[in-house]
Amino acid sequence: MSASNELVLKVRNLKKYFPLKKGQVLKAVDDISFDINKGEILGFVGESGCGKSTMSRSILQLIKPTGGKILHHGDDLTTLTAPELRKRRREMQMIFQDPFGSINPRRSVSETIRMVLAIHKICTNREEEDKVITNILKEVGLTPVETYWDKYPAMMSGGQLQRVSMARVLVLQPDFIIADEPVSMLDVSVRIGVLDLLLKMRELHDISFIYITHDLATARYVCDRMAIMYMGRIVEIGPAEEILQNPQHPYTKALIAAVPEPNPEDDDVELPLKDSTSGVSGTEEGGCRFFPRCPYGKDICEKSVPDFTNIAENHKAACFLLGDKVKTIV
Amino acid sequence: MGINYIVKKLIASLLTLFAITFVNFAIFRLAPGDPVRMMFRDPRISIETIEKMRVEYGLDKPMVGQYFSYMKNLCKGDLGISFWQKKPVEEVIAERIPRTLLLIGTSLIIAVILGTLLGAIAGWKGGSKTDSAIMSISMTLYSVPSFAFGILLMLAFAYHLAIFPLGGIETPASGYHGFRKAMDVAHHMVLPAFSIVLWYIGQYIIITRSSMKEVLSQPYIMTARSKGVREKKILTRHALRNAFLPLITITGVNIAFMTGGIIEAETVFSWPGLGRLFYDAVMKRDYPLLQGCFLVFSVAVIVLNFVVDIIYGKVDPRVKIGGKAADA
Amino acid sequence: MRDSYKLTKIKDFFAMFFSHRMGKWGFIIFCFFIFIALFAPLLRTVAPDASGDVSRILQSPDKISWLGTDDLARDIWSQVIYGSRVSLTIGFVTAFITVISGTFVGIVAGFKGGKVDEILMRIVDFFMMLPHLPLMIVLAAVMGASIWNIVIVISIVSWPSTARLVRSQVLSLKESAFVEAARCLGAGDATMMTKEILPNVIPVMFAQAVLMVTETIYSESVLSFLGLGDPTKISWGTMLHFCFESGAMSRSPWWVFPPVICIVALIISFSFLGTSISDILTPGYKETMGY
Amino acid sequence: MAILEVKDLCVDYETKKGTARAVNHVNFSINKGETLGLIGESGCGKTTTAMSLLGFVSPPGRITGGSVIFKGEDIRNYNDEQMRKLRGASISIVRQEAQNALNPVLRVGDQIGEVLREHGEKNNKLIEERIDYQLEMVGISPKRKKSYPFEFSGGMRQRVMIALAAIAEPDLMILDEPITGLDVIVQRQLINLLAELRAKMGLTALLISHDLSVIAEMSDRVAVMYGGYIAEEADVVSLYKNSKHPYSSALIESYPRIRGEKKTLKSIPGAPPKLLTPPDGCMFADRCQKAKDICFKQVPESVVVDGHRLRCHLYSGNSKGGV
Repeated sequence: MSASNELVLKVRNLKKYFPLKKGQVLKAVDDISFDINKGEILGFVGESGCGKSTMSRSILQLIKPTGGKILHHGDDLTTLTAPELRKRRREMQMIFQDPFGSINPRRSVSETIRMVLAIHKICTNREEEDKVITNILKEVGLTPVETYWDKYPAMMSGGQLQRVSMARVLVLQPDFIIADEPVSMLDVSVRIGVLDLLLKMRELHDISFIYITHDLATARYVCDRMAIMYMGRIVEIGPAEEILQNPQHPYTKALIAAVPEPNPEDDDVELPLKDSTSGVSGTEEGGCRFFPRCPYGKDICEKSVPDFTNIAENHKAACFLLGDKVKTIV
Repeated sequence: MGINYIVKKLIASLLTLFAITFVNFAIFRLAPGDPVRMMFRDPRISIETIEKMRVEYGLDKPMVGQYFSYMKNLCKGDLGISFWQKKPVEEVIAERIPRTLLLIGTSLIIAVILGTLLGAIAGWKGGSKTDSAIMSISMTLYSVPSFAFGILLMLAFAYHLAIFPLGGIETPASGYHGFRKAMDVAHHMVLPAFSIVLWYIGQYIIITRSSMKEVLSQPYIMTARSKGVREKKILTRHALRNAFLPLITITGVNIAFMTGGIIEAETVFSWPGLGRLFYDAVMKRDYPLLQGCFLVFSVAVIVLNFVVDIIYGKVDPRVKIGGKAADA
Repeated sequence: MRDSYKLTKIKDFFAMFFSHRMGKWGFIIFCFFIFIALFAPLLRTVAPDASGDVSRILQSPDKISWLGTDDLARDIWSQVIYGSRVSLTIGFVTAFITVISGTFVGIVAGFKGGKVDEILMRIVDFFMMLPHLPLMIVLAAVMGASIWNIVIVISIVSWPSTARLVRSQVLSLKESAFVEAARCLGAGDATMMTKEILPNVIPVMFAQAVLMVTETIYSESVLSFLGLGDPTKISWGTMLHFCFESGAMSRSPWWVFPPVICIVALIISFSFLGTSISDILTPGYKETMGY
Repeated sequence: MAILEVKDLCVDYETKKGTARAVNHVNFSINKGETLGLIGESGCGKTTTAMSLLGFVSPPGRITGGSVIFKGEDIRNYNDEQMRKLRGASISIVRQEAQNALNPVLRVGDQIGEVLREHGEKNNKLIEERIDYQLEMVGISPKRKKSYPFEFSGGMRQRVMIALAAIAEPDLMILDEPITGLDVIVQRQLINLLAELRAKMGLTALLISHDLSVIAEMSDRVAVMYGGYIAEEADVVSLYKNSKHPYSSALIESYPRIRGEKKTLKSIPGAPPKLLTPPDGCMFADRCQKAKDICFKQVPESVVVDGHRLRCHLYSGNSKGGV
């Protein structure tokens, strides 16, 4: 697609641990590394609690990561001072899941965007602000602009509000946006509209996106590459179509099998999983986190953490039972 | 319920207790004006006498030293000498405690039982005529200070109808013993108890009602209805139990607030308990006694709060088992 | 468009308020007392603290003294009229102080979290554990009786409940996505607290302020009744105190009833106002009432 | 034989700003052993429809017309006690997993058994056996009946809700978004579980969802709801392959899939209508690509075309008799 080779974000060994009772730690994000090129959309797919939201908040420094580096155009965000970070925020933005909650209910559409302009002192006078707001509302498809100018969130639909979120972020001209489940709370009929807007923004402004979702189908629709997350780790990463057509990790396979299809003639699906009810890992340390549910698990899976194995160009998965290794272990 | 839970609550209570002793010390010493001067407002008292008093009460020493000797005495159970009664404060107070307990215990039991019942009915019949009637009455009751109830009750039932005595705890010099004495005390207690009940019941109804309404809006009530559970059973089995839980906590929080009602009622009816003692101490500017009373009230509140926490832990399975919901 | 939206919301609020029976009655009684307090100099017959003719001590109501006189032959009617000024002033001033300070602490504690929150909340918990009336009595006794000391005393005891309430609101607001969004958009702490969080706790502050007025009027009357009121200002509580102490209570109901009725009526009016406002602010009320 | 027949059901919400018709002359029936899928977006009236079947329409909402005929009797005429006896025993419901759908202070087993107790079963031993059996059926070990709801995960709680709804072997089970909000794999497990129950118990169900794929996997017939009325109703295969109503077609074309070739998807412009100020004509007209003049003026009548019952002016010419 339109992804170039200019690196926008480089994440290395990102970790976020939360202390639990009795000295235990919850490794919400555990050793995650990836790159994003300019204009690229990378999807992170996983179930609730897999750490995808914690990861995105760590990247944007909304919470402080426990370890690792986040390089944005070569500068490590974890070492920036608070004022530096606030300036840098212009370039890295986020779109939230809940359209009704993420916009202050006490501000109208134009006030919402004006507030952002004020924070970063983007315009010098009100006329200029009005012009910027008008343009951005047109760009995100909230036309005629006069209709929406003075509307309050309570008077708008989820799809429209998500466009306002988009507009408020785009006035800052960021080069990279994290979209955290941007359509999961929207009605089916307006989802594609918002996703199309996302794609259009990428085309127009060469913005890179991290698209966080639990939904493989919408991820397929917008992503160039996708990463499958399981309990704080990436288990498989690669080009979106490649992952869907040729999944390698047992968890990816289970996830794909689980997705219901809008096709009444489909056969019933058996899940390739060992334990049907438990989603909680028994192996805390050392082993593959998917081991307790994996139908193909071997001794080694319980003892050590699998490294990534390259499957094809840009496609790799973290499992002992893949590629060359399969022969040596099995 | 884990031992951890109890220990944690106990430590918190002890810390509060310690802080209260400090406040109790500080209020009387850091306040504007000279404590001894304030105790003896009579201008005829000579400077020398005041100086003597100051030495006697250890007020000439530096603050830190005063605090340590105060704490030392406190640990020994020594609360100082009451100016007014010329007796050790702890003795004066000890004599009053059972009478206050009798009065407050009786009124509290009546108020809680009646209040819960009426509040539950109001909440259950939310929006109906019964509800608004109970609510209007309880709002009114809640708004009337306990002393105002006391005065009105006294005017009506003691002065004009003369059914009940004007005040005190027993008929003076009656020489009653045993059952007759008990009946006499009960007779004296009716009006003060009633004024506390009236005052407290309003609050309790309001709290119970809102707790009830909150519970009734929960999805599990809908689940029970869709199971075809009888309305009566939804009330008793599903709603009341859950409505009681916050009620227990709120009762705990309210204990600090409740001390007010006792002082007011005991003052109006001259019930010789802690509340009346507190009032007399204020009137007589008897600071050691005032300090002692305040400490006792504070300790009582802490102890009761601790008890309430323990009860809560026993009743709520979420605390009892101490588990965390399994992850999805 | 924008103004009409805000206007509709305000209109809805008032429509709900006046169709709420308690709200309506609370408002009527409240207006009545405000009227009396404002026009006290015009409504009185004599100066409230002017001792009258010795022959008119404990005079029952007649043509000269509409509500009779007290043991110093002072006119009860005039005292009652002026008493409303004391109650309302103390009520409003204290409510203002406690709500502002409580909100400040609540927002800082809730927003900053961590150590700051821990320390502030410990203090709040401690204050809430102290027995309220005894603390007020002790403070008033030590500080001496004056109207401003009463305001201070009641404020010391009352601010923590507002702080706690506001903090819990702030905690849930802090979790809300629009606050996180504001941080993401580059807003600093000050902006977030004043522009994002504060406007959303104003309704709670408003409801709490009404509640605080109720509690203050209540507390003032109790303190004054116990003889800790400002001796230079006649309030309903001090009237009852003198009545009780003089031993003339049984003989002069005209001295007892007016202040009792006024205290109760004023407190009820605020309780009603408070209940109706918090009812209206309860999520879902608007929908069930069909607005 | 139709277990349930809903005829011309109307539910109105009366607000100070006017009346909103949440359910607008809705007609459908469910035969024994059949699952009818009711699909629609938020606010289309699907949940209100379900709740009115159980007599749970609370003010300011009110059923203003139509009849609900359950096993030959119009239950709209039932009194409170008759309705209570119906609920849980004859018609049960599983709703969207909410944190508090189960009473937090009662043991899970007791909450399941309560259904039988409240409908007259006195034999404790029998009840316990039934609870064990039912728990096993939904894939939970009977040993866990002594647990409290907070000790279960979201998926497990939903299994308990299913056990609870099925224990009295009701004639009709309403599944209102039964798997929404749960994880993909848990969703799949529940879909499989419900399919199993259907096979074992011969379940008759009304399945409500906003998710095309869930409806596709689990129902026999589908009714598409939009703006309070049923836009199209047909056999599931026919509807997905051959939808006739422009709204159904647009919905299906906007749905992303993970299998097969990647296609460009079309979004539906605009937003659903406001029920307080409904348009004069067809509810979908201002979002419809094929709308004609008449669509903006007149509410379309129900017509039957090739086994599809629809409300659309595009087909009013070749109607084969309205319903």
